[in-house]
Amino acid sequence: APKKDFKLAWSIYVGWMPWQWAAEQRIVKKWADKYGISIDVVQVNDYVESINQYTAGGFDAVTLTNMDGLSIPAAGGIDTTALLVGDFSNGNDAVILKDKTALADIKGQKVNLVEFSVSHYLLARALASIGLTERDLSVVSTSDADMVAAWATPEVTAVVTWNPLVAEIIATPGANKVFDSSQIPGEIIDLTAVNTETLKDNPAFGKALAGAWYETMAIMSSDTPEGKAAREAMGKASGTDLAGYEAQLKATRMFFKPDEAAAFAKSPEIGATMDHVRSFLFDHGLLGNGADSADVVGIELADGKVLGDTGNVKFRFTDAYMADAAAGKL
Amino acid sequence: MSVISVKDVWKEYDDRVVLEAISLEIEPRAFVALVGPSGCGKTTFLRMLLSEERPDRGTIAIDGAPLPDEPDSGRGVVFQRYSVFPHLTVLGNVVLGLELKAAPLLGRLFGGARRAAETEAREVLAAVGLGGAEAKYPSQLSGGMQQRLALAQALIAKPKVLLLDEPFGALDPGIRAEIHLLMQRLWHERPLTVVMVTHDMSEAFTLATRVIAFERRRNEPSDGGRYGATITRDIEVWPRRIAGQPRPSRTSSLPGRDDPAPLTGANRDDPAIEGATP
Amino acid sequence: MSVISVKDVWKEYDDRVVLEAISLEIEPRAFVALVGPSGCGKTTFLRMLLSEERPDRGTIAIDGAPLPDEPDSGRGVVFQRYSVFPHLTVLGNVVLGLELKAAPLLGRLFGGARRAAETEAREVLAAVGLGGAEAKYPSQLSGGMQQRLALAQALIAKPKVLLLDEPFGALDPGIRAEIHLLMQRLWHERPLTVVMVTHDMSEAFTLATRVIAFERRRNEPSDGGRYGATITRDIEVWPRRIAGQPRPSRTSSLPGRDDPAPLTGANRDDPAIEGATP
Amino acid sequence: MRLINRRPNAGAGRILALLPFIVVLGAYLVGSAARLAENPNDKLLPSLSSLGAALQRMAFSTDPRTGDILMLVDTEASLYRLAAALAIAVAIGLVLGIAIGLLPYFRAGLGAFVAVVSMVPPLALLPILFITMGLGEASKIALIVIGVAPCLVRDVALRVGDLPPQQMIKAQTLGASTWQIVLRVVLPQTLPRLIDSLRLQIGPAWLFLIAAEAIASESGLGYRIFLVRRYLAMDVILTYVIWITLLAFLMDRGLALLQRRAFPWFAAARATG
Amino acid sequence: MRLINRRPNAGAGRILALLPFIVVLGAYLVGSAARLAENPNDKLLPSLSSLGAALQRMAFSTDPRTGDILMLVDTEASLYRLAAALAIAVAIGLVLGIAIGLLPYFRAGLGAFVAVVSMVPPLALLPILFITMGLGEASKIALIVIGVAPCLVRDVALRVGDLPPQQMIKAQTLGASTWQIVLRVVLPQTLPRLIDSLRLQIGPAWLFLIAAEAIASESGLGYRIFLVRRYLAMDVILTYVIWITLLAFLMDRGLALLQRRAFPWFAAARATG
Ligand SMILES: Nc1ncnc2c1ncn2[C@@H]1O[C@H](COP(=O)(O)OP(=O)(O)OP(=O)(O)O)[C@@H](O)[C@H]1O
Ligand SMILES: Nc1ncnc2c1ncn2[C@@H]1O[C@H](COP(=O)(O)OP(=O)(O)OP(=O)(O)O)[C@@H](O)[C@H]1O
Ligand SMILES: [Mg+2]
Ligand SMILES: [Mg+2]
Repeated sequence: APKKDFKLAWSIYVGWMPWQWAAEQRIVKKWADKYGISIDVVQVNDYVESINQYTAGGFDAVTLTNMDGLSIPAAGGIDTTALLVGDFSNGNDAVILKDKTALADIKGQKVNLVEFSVSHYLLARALASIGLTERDLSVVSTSDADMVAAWATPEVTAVVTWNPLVAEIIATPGANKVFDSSQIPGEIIDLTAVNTETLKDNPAFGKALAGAWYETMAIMSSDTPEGKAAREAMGKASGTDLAGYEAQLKATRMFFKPDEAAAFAKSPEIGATMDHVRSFLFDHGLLGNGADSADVVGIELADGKVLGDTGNVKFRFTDAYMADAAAGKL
Repeated sequence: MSVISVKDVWKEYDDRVVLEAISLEIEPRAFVALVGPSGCGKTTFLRMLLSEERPDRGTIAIDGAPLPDEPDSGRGVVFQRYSVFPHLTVLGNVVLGLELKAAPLLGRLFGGARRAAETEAREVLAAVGLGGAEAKYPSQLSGGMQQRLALAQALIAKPKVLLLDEPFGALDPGIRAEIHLLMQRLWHERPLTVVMVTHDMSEAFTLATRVIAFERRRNEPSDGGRYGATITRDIEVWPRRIAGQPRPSRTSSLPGRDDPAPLTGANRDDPAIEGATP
Repeated sequence: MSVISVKDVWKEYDDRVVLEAISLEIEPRAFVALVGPSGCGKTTFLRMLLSEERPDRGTIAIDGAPLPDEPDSGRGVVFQRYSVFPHLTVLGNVVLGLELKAAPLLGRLFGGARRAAETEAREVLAAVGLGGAEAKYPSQLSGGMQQRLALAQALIAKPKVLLLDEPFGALDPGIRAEIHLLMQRLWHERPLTVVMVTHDMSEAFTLATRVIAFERRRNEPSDGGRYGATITRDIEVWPRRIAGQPRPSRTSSLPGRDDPAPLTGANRDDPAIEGATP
Repeated sequence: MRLINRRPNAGAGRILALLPFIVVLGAYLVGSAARLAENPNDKLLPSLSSLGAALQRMAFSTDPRTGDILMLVDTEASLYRLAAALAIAVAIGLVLGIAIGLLPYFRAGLGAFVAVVSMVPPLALLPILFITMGLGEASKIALIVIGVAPCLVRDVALRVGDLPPQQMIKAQTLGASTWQIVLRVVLPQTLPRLIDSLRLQIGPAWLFLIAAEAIASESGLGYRIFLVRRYLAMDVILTYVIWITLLAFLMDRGLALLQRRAFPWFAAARATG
Repeated sequence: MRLINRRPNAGAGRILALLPFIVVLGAYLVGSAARLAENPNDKLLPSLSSLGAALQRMAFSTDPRTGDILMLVDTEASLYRLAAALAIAVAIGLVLGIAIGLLPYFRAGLGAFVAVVSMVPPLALLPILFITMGLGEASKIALIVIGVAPCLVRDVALRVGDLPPQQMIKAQTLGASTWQIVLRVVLPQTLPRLIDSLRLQIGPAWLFLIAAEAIASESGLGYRIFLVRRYLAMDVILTYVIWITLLAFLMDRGLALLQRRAFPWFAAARATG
């Protein structure tokens, strides 16, 4: 139904920090005003909680990864559209071993990671790349907030995690990155997703978000004092400093330009990635308990093709808003 | 016309008969002392007079009307302990009775009404010898003073019947002698019918117009609790005491009987309130 | 040679003198009753005899030697309440004294040693009239039985001195009469010097060989607590009582004085233990 | 009659006791039905049948991945941690509590310290705990112990201090040493009181257990709840919450029963103060 | 002399009280020095000077990004939540506790329910709470209320039930209605006892606050701790932990003082039972 007031939930992660900065700088408000709506940008510390809240209907939009978008809201019956493709992880997620240098050494170890998260997915992909499976090791679920402390204990010898934790862990002696997301480029995608129905009824919401996002992108990517100040502020807000934040940005393939983002969203690789993702989710029982195959939840790609059940499309990619931004039509 | 009439009252707890066939007429302004061994049901009987318990059989009537369902301000009570409210001052404890009556919603009086109530309360306090202690809390009073306060508190509600359950049982003998005098004076001065439970025979005979003994006549273990206590003696105290006609000579000579009164100093009732004039 | 000799003892609390210049010689096997108004320092004096408190001035000696620093098994004690251990059975309470002496490490006896201790304990229990109640817990006993138990417990440690702080103050008069008889018998039978605090003059004169009164002679508020209580009377009871030479006629006639004994049933001390033979 | 004097009879009492449970259940069912009508895939308030299915899946069938009955494995892991932690906390509570409550030197030395320590938020100390004790069982047990023991120590100390001083005097006149007083007078009277304190700490203990398991674990009731939160599997979460509540309730009742059985003298002694 | 009879004098008592604090501080310094000698960048046990620097940074300089003093902002946010939650919990505790403790009908109806509810692990309910109440202040406050109120209700009910029945009879013989008994007899005697219960709940309240702030918040002491935990910034965490401990300790003392001041009759009444 058409409405005026919208809420976006975001959580602290390198690729989503711009939302907070945009809200603080009143860029979001500027664009919302332009479309005669209001957008409330809400920080949620706990990433999973932000998605749960979105799924339960507390928010109209949320920042999440492609994988969690499929497993939580989409599998929960909330039709979700990936409005903006912000970036993909290009080294931000990594498999790290203590005192070992080869990925194959992971065999037989206990691996600490946030279970069922993109780290878990990364591990599965890493294992697949050398012909191992999860049966060759054991997974210990560990909260991301405590991953660094966990690494400092002697019995933890292998972790899979994301930045800034990767940077903290790599900085300790004996830590070796043996696999990272740059080896599966484009598979861990950070999105700003919107409830499909809300978006259909209120395209202005999507437009305002896209406009605010790309204005922010332009500023933060610029090599001006203003850009540097923006990055510094984002770093501070995420609990680190400019250098730390820029190091994280290096491992992130940010789509600062809307045309790049639109092109990526339309690319056929997305289809391949989502196929990997849904079979991972299905294998781990994350597509719902009644699921008898990975096809239960339909995924519509930007070109209109559908993976899985066409009668139950709940997760959609689109390049429409990014293309509009690129064309200056917002 | 009799104020309290008890007719063939039985009381059981858990199939054990505690009281059996109690019948009793108590005249207006009588002072009845109830004695008997521990556990024979004296307190239980008093609780029935208070409507805290209901007889299993028989009836109790006051002024011809059956007892109300629950305690009310027609029957005042003083227990051995816990009769006064620890969170209220001496004055507050007594004023409370007036406040509850006058302010159904807040239970509190303000301004002139409160001052009037306080004046009335001070009079009662003075009558029980607690003038000067109005601002203290009960815990600052000696045991004897606490029981005086409990009396004052009960009296301000102007009950027709005053029920006392070993009110002076926890007091030192000397203090007990003093409060006996007070109790007699109050009974003479106010239109009260008093029923007092006590363990102490001398207390019973010092104060009462009539001493009633409860006792379990059959007490073999093989009975299995089928028999309760009943009235075994009903003694009119002689020479007869008549409410409103105090005979100073006899009453004041009695306390000496079991009290070390000659040994006690002036203030012994009251180490906590030195300086106040009781 | 005197068993307890108290010389010019003073005691202050917070700059308030409680006891002042107490001097006293107590002969062996005396039975001293300490009376006096509430708060005059009777308990304080007893606590000093027990080494629980130390005099501020003066000395206390037993058999010529200064008092030990802390309570020991030479001096037994019975308080008004809390004298027995609620978590031990009657037998356990009495055996405890033997166990503590014989088993420094575990405080427990096993096997034959325990059986021997139990036999000894049963004898003492029988002596105080608690035969048959060995397996009960104190909370299942009446107040009078609890104090008998406290006596038994104190006696099994074979103290030379027995200190009693209002041991029977919380008991019903009838029960008190019975326990008075017991107390006298124990004093006659065992080599005990007894110091008993009491409020009850008749109790003092019923039991003691000597009655000592503490009193504060100067008690004006203006004193500001500069004067404490001291010995104001020291009465040799007449006819003289001599330990080990009971005179049945006098002792058994006394309890009637303030007790409603004629009214009490056989088992009144003990509603909880019906069927047991005390 | 005044409300204060009105008593429901036994039958009415039983119905009244059930009433709030029925109301809560009813409210849940209505809410669930409403949400499911809107979105049949809604996960937030699953229907009773989904709850039943979750129970069936978790408690009565083996997990295809591990071959275990998950709820059984989780329950075992959690109860083991809880039992170990409570045992340690009880030992600490008894030793320190009796020392502080009974011995003036210990009271002077440790009283204030324990009061301050009991105010430290244990969750915030987790990193230190992990690094010193590792990620394994030890740190989880330690978190519970740290969360629960200071309260037990304080409680035991208070209750030991409340024992009538007459008892200590009496014991000394029977010739008892300090050690014998601890062993024969204080300890046995402290144990039933400790059970009271322990009952109060069951709630917090579960809390710390869940918090610890949420952070690093491979099994356990808290682990499972936080794991399935990742896909909003409220059917499993609610099943587990009810199960935990039941377990906690049974532990509470069990301790109450133990107290009554093992210390028959205590109820009466407590009543008479 | 037996240990039980030995008392430190005032001076020794004060030294003894300080001793454990000094020992803990010493142990920390030794551990910290050892770790820093091995790895000067070690973050786990920062030196005193880094702690001082963290304090300076958080408490005495403004954050360049927001222009706020972070520790002040965090403290305000947390204390506001805590105060609001405790106020609500106290209100619930009083109303339900008095009703259950005093009125047989309420006891029959709610006694068992409250006993069961107090066993529900609130942390496990967090997801439901956030979803039903949103992510704002409401859900954080609600978590604390849910965690704390059942205990308060139970406690208040117990303590109301412990009031001598003679008082209720006495009040009735003075003509009091149930409402007047609540107002003039029960409530004023319950308030000081409520403070006792509340003091026991301060620890759990902080726990729930920290847990709630960790999940969804933009300021608050718990929020900051979880934010910097990702970087293992123990200097900030320890500073905050000490600060929280101090705040909790002050709240505890403050309540004790309030009890003594506002209810002068209570200490004596409690002592005499
Ligand atoms: N509410 C009750 N439920 C069960 N039994 C009760 C109850 N109240 C009293 N009794 C029993 O009834 C008997 C009489 O008790 P009551 O308190 O009336 O005796 P009493 O004569 O007042 O004794 P005391 O002199 O010790 O006060 C006792 O055996 C007691 O155990
Ligand atoms: N530990 C203490 N600290 C301060 N004052 C005390 C202490 N013990 C007793 N007192 C005071 O010393 C005085 C004497 O007390 P004590 O208990 O010895 O009196 P008592 O004669 O035994 O009185 P009662 O007959 O009431 O038992 C009282 O005024 C009491 O308040
Ligand atoms: Mg009675
Ligand atoms: Mg005394």
